[in-house]
Amino acid sequence: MKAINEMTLSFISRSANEGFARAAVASFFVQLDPTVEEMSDIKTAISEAVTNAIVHGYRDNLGKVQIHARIYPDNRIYIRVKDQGCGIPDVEKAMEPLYTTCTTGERAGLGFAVMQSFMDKVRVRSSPGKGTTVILTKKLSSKQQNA
Amino acid sequence: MKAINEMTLSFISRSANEGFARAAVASFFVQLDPTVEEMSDIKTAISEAVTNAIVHGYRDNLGKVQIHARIYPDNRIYIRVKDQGCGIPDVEKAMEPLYTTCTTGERAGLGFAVMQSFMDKVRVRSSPGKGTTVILTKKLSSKQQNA
Amino acid sequence: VGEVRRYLRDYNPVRVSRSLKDTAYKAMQAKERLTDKLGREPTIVEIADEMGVKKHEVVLALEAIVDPVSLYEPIFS
Ligand SMILES: Nc1ncnc2c1ncn2[C@@H]1O[C@H](COP(=O)(O)OP(=O)(O)O)[C@@H](O)[C@H]1O
Ligand SMILES: Nc1ncnc2c1ncn2[C@@H]1O[C@H](COP(=O)(O)OP(=O)(O)O)[C@@H](O)[C@H]1O
Ligand SMILES: [Mg+2]
Ligand SMILES: [Mg+2]
Repeated sequence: MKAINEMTLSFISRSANEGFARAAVASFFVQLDPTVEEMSDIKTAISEAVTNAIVHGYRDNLGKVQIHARIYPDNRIYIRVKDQGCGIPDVEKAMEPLYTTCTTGERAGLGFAVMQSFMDKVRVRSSPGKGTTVILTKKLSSKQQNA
Repeated sequence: MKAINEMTLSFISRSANEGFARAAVASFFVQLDPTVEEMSDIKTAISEAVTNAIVHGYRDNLGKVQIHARIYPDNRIYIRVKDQGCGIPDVEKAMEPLYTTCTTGERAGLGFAVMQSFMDKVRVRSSPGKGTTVILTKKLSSKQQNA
Repeated sequence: VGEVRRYLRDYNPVRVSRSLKDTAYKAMQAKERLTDKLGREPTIVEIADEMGVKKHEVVLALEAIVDPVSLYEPIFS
Protein backbone atom coordinates (compact mmCIF):
# COMPACT_ATOMS: atom_id res chain seq x y z
CA MET A 1 0.00 0.00 0.00
CA LYS A 2 1.26 3.47 -0.82
CA ALA A 3 1.66 6.00 2.00
CA ILE A 4 -0.65 8.99 1.75
CA ASN A 5 1.67 11.25 3.67
CA GLU A 6 5.23 11.03 4.89
CA MET A 7 7.99 13.04 6.47
CA THR A 8 11.59 12.67 7.51
CA LEU A 9 13.26 14.33 10.43
CA SER A 10 16.92 14.29 11.31
CA PHE A 11 18.68 15.81 14.26
CA ILE A 12 21.76 15.60 16.44
CA SER A 13 21.73 13.09 19.28
CA ARG A 14 21.43 15.74 21.96
CA SER A 15 19.11 15.02 24.84
CA ALA A 16 17.25 18.30 24.17
CA ASN A 17 16.09 16.77 20.91
CA GLU A 18 14.29 13.84 22.47
CA GLY A 19 11.32 16.02 23.37
CA PHE A 20 11.52 17.82 20.06
CA ALA A 21 11.41 14.56 18.09
CA ARG A 22 8.44 13.35 20.08
CA ALA A 23 6.53 16.61 19.58
CA ALA A 24 7.35 16.74 15.88
CA VAL A 25 6.16 13.20 15.26
CA ALA A 26 3.01 13.86 17.29
CA SER A 27 2.37 16.99 15.22
CA PHE A 28 2.61 14.87 12.10
CA PHE A 29 0.19 12.19 13.26
CA VAL A 30 -2.43 14.56 14.66
CA GLN A 31 -3.86 14.74 11.13
CA LEU A 32 -5.25 11.25 11.84
CA ASP A 33 -7.19 12.77 14.73
CA PRO A 34 -6.17 10.31 17.46
CA THR A 35 -7.33 10.47 21.05
CA VAL A 36 -4.98 11.80 23.72
CA GLU A 37 -4.32 8.21 24.82
CA GLU A 38 -3.46 6.96 21.35
CA MET A 39 -1.15 9.89 20.87
CA SER A 40 0.44 9.31 24.23
CA ASP A 41 1.13 5.65 23.35
CA ILE A 42 2.83 6.67 20.12
CA LYS A 43 4.85 9.35 21.87
CA THR A 44 5.99 6.96 24.57
CA ALA A 45 7.19 4.42 22.00
CA ILE A 46 9.05 7.10 20.04
CA SER A 47 10.63 8.40 23.22
CA GLU A 48 12.04 4.99 24.00
CA ALA A 49 13.42 4.47 20.51
CA VAL A 50 14.95 7.95 20.30
CA THR A 51 16.35 7.72 23.82
CA ASN A 52 18.00 4.43 22.91
CA ALA A 53 19.61 5.99 19.84
CA ILE A 54 20.90 8.89 21.95
CA VAL A 55 22.09 7.09 25.06
CA HIS A 56 23.09 3.68 23.69
CA GLY A 57 23.71 4.18 19.97
CA TYR A 58 25.79 7.30 20.49
CA ARG A 59 26.98 6.48 23.97
CA ASP A 60 30.38 8.12 23.63
CA ASN A 61 29.77 10.65 20.88
CA LEU A 62 27.20 12.77 19.10
CA GLY A 63 25.67 11.57 15.85
CA LYS A 64 22.63 11.86 13.65
CA VAL A 65 19.27 10.35 14.44
CA GLN A 66 16.77 10.07 11.62
CA ILE A 67 13.05 9.51 11.95
CA HIS A 68 10.88 8.65 9.00
CA ALA A 69 7.12 8.61 9.50
CA ARG A 70 4.36 7.50 7.17
CA ILE A 71 0.58 7.43 7.15
CA TYR A 72 -1.22 4.73 5.17
CA PRO A 73 -4.78 5.00 3.84
CA ASP A 74 -6.01 2.31 6.26
CA ASN A 75 -4.98 4.42 9.29
CA ARG A 76 -1.76 2.49 9.78
CA ILE A 77 1.23 4.50 10.91
CA TYR A 78 4.86 3.63 10.33
CA ILE A 79 7.78 5.11 12.25
CA ARG A 80 11.42 4.32 11.55
CA VAL A 81 14.09 5.50 13.99
CA LYS A 82 17.60 5.10 12.67
CA ASP A 83 21.01 5.76 14.15
CA GLN A 84 24.51 5.15 12.89
CA GLY A 85 25.83 4.42 16.32
CA CYS A 86 27.49 1.42 17.94
CA GLY A 87 24.83 -1.13 17.01
CA ILE A 88 23.53 -4.09 19.00
CA PRO A 89 25.48 -7.37 18.95
CA ASP A 90 22.52 -9.57 19.93
CA VAL A 91 19.17 -7.99 19.10
CA GLU A 92 17.07 -10.84 20.47
CA LYS A 93 18.77 -10.61 23.83
CA ALA A 94 18.58 -6.79 23.84
CA MET A 95 14.84 -7.01 23.37
CA GLU A 96 14.28 -9.23 26.39
CA PRO A 97 12.49 -7.37 29.16
CA LEU A 98 14.88 -6.17 31.89
CA TYR A 99 17.95 -6.69 29.72
CA THR A 100 20.11 -3.60 29.84
CA THR A 101 23.76 -2.80 29.24
CA CYS A 102 23.43 0.24 31.44
CA THR A 103 25.46 -0.23 34.61
CA THR A 104 24.50 2.93 36.46
CA GLY A 105 21.09 1.58 37.42
CA GLU A 106 19.39 4.45 35.62
CA ARG A 107 17.71 2.29 32.96
CA ALA A 108 15.33 -0.52 33.61
CA GLY A 109 15.85 -2.49 30.42
CA LEU A 110 12.19 -2.03 29.53
CA GLY A 111 12.46 0.24 26.49
CA PHE A 112 11.79 -2.44 23.89
CA ALA A 113 9.07 -3.98 26.06
CA VAL A 114 7.37 -0.59 26.26
CA MET A 115 7.58 -0.14 22.48
CA GLN A 116 6.09 -3.58 22.01
CA SER A 117 3.23 -2.98 24.37
CA PHE A 118 2.31 0.42 22.90
CA MET A 119 2.71 -0.39 19.23
CA ASP A 120 1.37 -3.27 17.14
CA LYS A 121 4.74 -4.34 15.85
CA VAL A 122 8.39 -3.57 16.58
CA ARG A 123 11.15 -4.60 14.20
CA VAL A 124 14.83 -4.05 14.93
CA ARG A 125 17.76 -4.30 12.52
CA SER A 126 21.22 -3.65 13.82
CA SER A 127 24.83 -4.25 12.94
CA PRO A 128 27.62 -3.61 15.43
CA GLY A 129 29.67 -0.60 14.39
CA LYS A 130 27.12 0.43 11.79
CA GLY A 131 23.97 1.37 13.67
CA THR A 132 20.45 0.43 14.56
CA THR A 133 17.07 0.83 12.88
CA VAL A 134 13.84 0.39 14.81
CA ILE A 135 10.56 0.19 12.92
CA LEU A 136 7.32 0.76 14.80
CA THR A 137 3.90 0.23 13.28
CA LYS A 138 0.40 0.63 14.62
CA LYS A 139 -3.08 0.79 13.25
CA LEU A 140 -5.03 3.63 14.79
CA SER A 141 -8.70 3.35 15.45
CA SER A 142 -10.44 5.39 12.83
CA LYS A 143 -12.74 8.26 13.65
CA GLN A 144 -15.65 6.21 12.35
CA GLN A 145 -14.96 3.52 14.91
CA ASN A 146 -14.93 6.08 17.70
CA ALA A 147 -18.13 7.75 16.75
CA MET B 1 29.81 30.73 14.78
CA LYS B 2 29.02 27.06 15.10
CA ALA B 3 25.40 26.00 15.67
CA ILE B 4 24.79 24.32 19.01
CA ASN B 5 21.79 22.41 17.76
CA GLU B 6 20.25 21.71 14.39
CA MET B 7 17.63 19.64 12.66
CA THR B 8 16.31 18.96 9.20
CA LEU B 9 12.74 18.19 8.28
CA SER B 10 11.43 17.16 4.90
CA PHE B 11 7.90 16.49 3.80
CA ILE B 12 5.59 16.38 0.81
CA SER B 13 4.06 19.65 -0.35
CA ARG B 14 0.58 18.76 0.89
CA SER B 15 -1.35 21.55 2.50
CA ALA B 16 -1.94 19.35 5.58
CA ASN B 17 1.80 19.59 6.21
CA GLU B 18 1.90 23.35 6.57
CA GLY B 19 0.54 23.17 10.12
CA PHE B 20 2.77 20.21 10.85
CA ALA B 21 5.91 22.03 9.66
CA ARG B 22 5.05 25.07 11.72
CA ALA B 23 4.45 23.00 14.85
CA ALA B 24 7.58 20.90 14.33
CA VAL B 25 9.83 23.92 13.93
CA ALA B 26 8.19 25.58 16.92
CA SER B 27 8.85 22.51 19.03
CA PHE B 28 12.51 22.64 18.02
CA PHE B 29 12.85 26.24 19.21
CA VAL B 30 10.94 25.61 22.45
CA GLN B 31 14.30 24.66 23.98
CA LEU B 32 15.22 28.37 23.85
CA ASP B 33 12.07 29.14 25.83
CA PRO B 34 11.19 32.17 23.71
CA THR B 35 8.45 34.57 24.66
CA VAL B 36 4.98 33.82 23.37
CA GLU B 37 5.34 36.77 21.02
CA GLU B 38 8.68 35.63 19.61
CA MET B 39 7.30 32.15 19.02
CA SER B 40 4.28 33.54 17.27
CA ASP B 41 6.51 35.67 15.02
CA ILE B 42 8.62 32.65 14.10
CA LYS B 43 5.57 30.51 13.39
CA THR B 44 4.00 33.17 11.21
CA ALA B 45 7.18 33.61 9.15
CA ILE B 46 7.57 29.84 8.68
CA SER B 47 3.94 29.54 7.64
CA GLU B 48 4.44 32.10 4.91
CA ALA B 49 7.60 30.48 3.59
CA VAL B 50 6.14 26.96 3.65
CA THR B 51 2.85 28.08 2.12
CA ASN B 52 4.79 29.75 -0.71
CA ALA B 53 6.70 26.53 -1.39
CA ILE B 54 3.45 24.55 -1.44
CA VAL B 55 1.20 26.89 -3.41
CA HIS B 56 3.69 28.68 -5.68
CA GLY B 57 6.76 26.44 -5.89
CA TYR B 58 4.72 23.29 -6.49
CA ARG B 59 1.75 24.98 -8.06
CA ASP B 60 0.90 22.16 -10.45
CA ASN B 61 2.46 19.17 -8.74
CA LEU B 62 3.56 17.67 -5.46
CA GLY B 63 7.20 17.87 -4.40
CA LYS B 64 9.51 17.88 -1.40
CA VAL B 65 9.86 20.77 0.98
CA GLN B 66 12.89 20.80 3.25
CA ILE B 67 13.34 22.85 6.39
CA HIS B 68 16.67 23.16 8.11
CA ALA B 69 16.79 24.88 11.49
CA ARG B 70 19.73 25.88 13.66
CA ILE B 71 20.33 27.39 17.05
CA TYR B 72 23.45 29.47 17.66
CA PRO B 73 25.05 30.06 21.06
CA ASP B 74 24.13 33.76 20.98
CA ASN B 75 20.39 32.89 20.79
CA ARG B 76 20.26 33.45 17.07
CA ILE B 77 18.03 31.12 15.11
CA TYR B 78 18.37 30.17 11.46
CA ILE B 79 15.61 28.62 9.35
CA ARG B 80 16.06 27.56 5.73
CA VAL B 81 12.97 26.58 3.70
CA LYS B 82 13.82 24.95 0.39
CA ASP B 83 11.73 23.70 -2.50
CA GLN B 84 12.63 22.30 -5.88
CA GLY B 85 9.65 23.84 -7.55
CA CYS B 86 9.18 26.32 -10.38
CA GLY B 87 11.43 29.04 -8.98
CA ILE B 88 11.02 32.82 -9.11
CA PRO B 89 12.12 34.70 -12.25
CA ASP B 90 12.56 38.07 -10.51
CA VAL B 91 13.15 37.75 -6.76
CA GLU B 92 13.36 41.47 -6.11
CA LYS B 93 9.99 42.07 -7.70
CA ALA B 94 8.46 39.05 -5.94
CA MET B 95 9.52 40.48 -2.60
CA GLU B 96 7.77 43.81 -3.17
CA PRO B 97 4.76 44.20 -0.89
CA LEU B 98 1.47 43.46 -2.66
CA TYR B 99 3.20 41.74 -5.59
CA THR B 100 1.55 38.41 -6.26
CA THR B 101 1.22 36.08 -9.24
CA CYS B 102 -1.95 34.68 -7.75
CA THR B 103 -4.90 35.62 -9.92
CA THR B 104 -7.72 34.22 -7.81
CA GLY B 105 -7.54 37.07 -5.32
CA GLU B 106 -6.80 34.60 -2.55
CA ARG B 107 -3.30 35.90 -1.77
CA ALA B 108 -2.43 39.43 -0.81
CA GLY B 109 1.18 39.46 -1.95
CA LEU B 110 2.32 40.14 1.59
CA GLY B 111 4.10 36.87 2.43
CA PHE B 112 7.63 38.19 2.04
CA ALA B 113 6.69 41.46 3.74
CA VAL B 114 5.38 39.47 6.72
CA MET B 115 8.57 37.39 6.87
CA GLN B 116 10.63 40.56 6.80
CA SER B 117 8.67 42.23 9.54
CA PHE B 118 8.71 39.22 11.88
CA MET B 119 12.29 38.11 11.35
CA ASP B 120 15.55 40.07 11.48
CA LYS B 121 16.64 39.05 8.02
CA VAL B 122 15.15 37.31 4.99
CA ARG B 123 17.33 36.05 2.15
CA VAL B 124 15.92 34.46 -1.00
CA ARG B 125 17.78 32.50 -3.66
CA SER B 126 15.85 31.16 -6.60
CA SER B 127 16.36 29.84 -10.10
CA PRO B 128 13.46 29.29 -12.49
CA GLY B 129 12.87 25.59 -13.03
CA LYS B 130 15.17 24.64 -10.16
CA GLY B 131 13.53 25.94 -7.02
CA THR B 132 13.62 28.45 -4.22
CA THR B 133 15.45 28.75 -0.92
CA VAL B 134 14.35 31.18 1.76
CA ILE B 135 16.60 31.84 4.74
CA LEU B 136 15.15 33.45 7.84
CA THR B 137 17.22 34.56 10.81
CA LYS B 138 16.34 36.17 14.10
CA LYS B 139 18.02 36.83 17.41
CA LEU B 140 15.81 35.89 20.34
CA SER B 141 15.82 37.64 23.68
CA SER B 142 17.62 35.49 26.17
CA LYS B 143 16.06 34.38 29.42
CA GLN B 144 18.81 36.06 31.42
CA GLN B 145 17.90 39.48 30.04
CA ASN B 146 14.28 39.12 31.02
CA ALA B 147 14.60 37.30 34.29
CA VAL C 1 17.41 51.53 41.78
CA GLY C 2 14.27 50.11 43.35
CA GLU C 3 12.23 51.46 40.48
CA VAL C 4 14.52 49.93 37.86
CA ARG C 5 14.35 46.64 39.67
CA ARG C 6 10.59 46.80 39.76
CA TYR C 7 10.50 47.66 36.06
CA LEU C 8 12.69 44.69 35.26
CA ARG C 9 10.48 42.47 37.36
CA ASP C 10 7.29 43.78 35.81
CA TYR C 11 8.70 43.59 32.30
CA ASN C 12 8.44 39.86 32.27
CA PRO C 13 6.94 38.77 28.97
CA VAL C 14 5.11 35.47 29.04
CA ARG C 15 7.34 32.63 28.02
CA VAL C 16 6.21 29.82 25.79
CA SER C 17 6.88 27.24 28.49
CA ARG C 18 4.34 28.86 30.80
CA SER C 19 1.69 29.45 28.17
CA LEU C 20 1.99 25.83 26.98
CA LYS C 21 1.37 24.60 30.52
CA ASP C 22 -1.72 26.81 30.78
CA THR C 23 -3.02 25.46 27.49
CA ALA C 24 -2.29 21.88 28.55
CA TYR C 25 -4.22 22.40 31.77
CA LYS C 26 -7.19 23.77 29.84
CA ALA C 27 -6.93 20.88 27.38
CA MET C 28 -7.16 18.35 30.19
CA GLN C 29 -10.26 20.12 31.52
CA ALA C 30 -11.81 20.17 28.06
CA LYS C 31 -11.02 16.49 27.69
CA GLU C 32 -12.90 15.66 30.88
CA ARG C 33 -15.89 17.76 29.90
CA LEU C 34 -16.04 16.07 26.50
CA THR C 35 -15.61 12.60 27.92
CA ASP C 36 -18.67 13.19 30.11
CA LYS C 37 -20.63 14.69 27.28
CA LEU C 38 -19.74 12.13 24.58
CA GLY C 39 -19.41 9.05 26.75
CA ARG C 40 -16.08 8.22 25.13
CA GLU C 41 -12.59 9.58 24.80
CA PRO C 42 -12.60 12.75 22.69
CA THR C 43 -10.08 13.12 19.90
CA ILE C 44 -7.44 15.83 19.93
CA VAL C 45 -9.28 17.74 17.22
CA GLU C 46 -12.47 17.64 19.29
CA ILE C 47 -10.57 19.01 22.27
CA ALA C 48 -9.06 21.78 20.13
CA ASP C 49 -12.49 22.69 18.75
CA GLU C 50 -13.94 22.79 22.26
CA MET C 51 -11.17 25.19 23.30
CA GLY C 52 -11.28 27.25 20.13
CA VAL C 53 -7.60 26.64 19.34
CA LYS C 54 -5.74 24.80 16.59
CA LYS C 55 -5.08 21.08 16.94
CA HIS C 56 -1.32 21.67 16.79
CA GLU C 57 -1.54 23.94 19.81
CA VAL C 58 -3.10 21.13 21.81
CA VAL C 59 -0.41 18.69 20.66
CA LEU C 60 2.43 21.01 21.64
CA ALA C 61 0.78 21.91 24.93
CA LEU C 62 0.31 18.27 25.92
CA GLU C 63 3.95 17.72 25.04
CA ALA C 64 4.95 20.40 27.55
CA ILE C 65 3.55 18.41 30.46
CA VAL C 66 5.15 15.08 29.56
CA ASP C 67 7.76 13.93 32.06
CA PRO C 68 10.96 13.89 30.11
CA VAL C 69 12.62 10.50 29.89
CA SER C 70 15.74 10.79 31.98
CA LEU C 71 18.79 11.09 29.83
CA TYR C 72 22.27 11.21 31.20
CA GLU C 73 23.82 13.28 28.48
CA PRO C 74 24.49 16.63 30.16
CA ILE C 75 22.13 19.28 28.86
CA PHE C 76 24.06 22.01 27.10
CA SER C 77 23.46 25.50 28.36
N1 LIG D 1 19.92 2.27 19.31
C1 LIG D 1 20.65 1.44 20.05
N2 LIG D 1 21.99 1.35 19.85
C2 LIG D 1 22.75 0.52 20.59
N3 LIG D 1 22.27 -0.28 21.57
C3 LIG D 1 20.95 -0.25 21.80
C4 LIG D 1 20.08 0.60 21.07
N4 LIG D 1 18.82 0.41 21.53
C5 LIG D 1 18.91 -0.52 22.48
N5 LIG D 1 20.18 -0.93 22.67
C6 LIG D 1 20.65 -1.97 23.63
O1 LIG D 1 19.51 -2.71 24.04
C7 LIG D 1 19.41 -2.69 25.47
C8 LIG D 1 17.97 -2.75 25.89
O2 LIG D 1 17.28 -1.57 25.49
P1 LIG D 1 15.98 -1.13 26.29
O3 LIG D 1 15.01 -2.25 26.29
O4 LIG D 1 15.52 0.18 25.75
O5 LIG D 1 16.49 -0.94 27.77
P2 LIG D 1 17.41 0.22 28.42
O6 LIG D 1 17.47 1.36 27.44
O7 LIG D 1 16.68 0.55 29.67
O8 LIG D 1 18.78 -0.38 28.65
C9 LIG D 1 20.16 -1.45 25.88
O9 LIG D 1 20.64 -1.53 27.21
C10 LIG D 1 21.29 -1.39 24.87
O10 LIG D 1 22.34 -2.26 25.22
N1 LIG E 1 8.65 29.22 -3.19
C1 LIG E 1 8.23 29.92 -4.25
N2 LIG E 1 8.25 29.38 -5.49
C2 LIG E 1 7.82 30.09 -6.58
N3 LIG E 1 7.34 31.35 -6.51
C3 LIG E 1 7.29 31.94 -5.29
C4 LIG E 1 7.72 31.26 -4.12
N4 LIG E 1 7.56 32.10 -3.08
C5 LIG E 1 7.06 33.24 -3.59
N5 LIG E 1 6.89 33.14 -4.91
C6 LIG E 1 6.39 34.23 -5.81
O1 LIG E 1 6.48 35.45 -5.12
C7 LIG E 1 5.20 36.08 -5.07
C8 LIG E 1 5.06 36.86 -3.79
O2 LIG E 1 5.04 36.03 -2.67
P1 LIG E 1 4.33 36.50 -1.33
O3 LIG E 1 4.93 37.81 -0.92
O4 LIG E 1 4.37 35.41 -0.35
O5 LIG E 1 2.84 36.80 -1.81
P2 LIG E 1 1.67 35.77 -2.16
O6 LIG E 1 2.05 34.39 -1.70
O7 LIG E 1 0.48 36.31 -1.42
O8 LIG E 1 1.50 35.83 -3.65
C9 LIG E 1 4.21 34.95 -5.25
O9 LIG E 1 2.98 35.41 -5.78
C10 LIG E 1 4.94 34.03 -6.22
O10 LIG E 1 4.84 34.49 -7.54
MG1 LIG F 1 15.91 2.18 26.43
MG1 LIG G 1 2.85 33.92 0.10
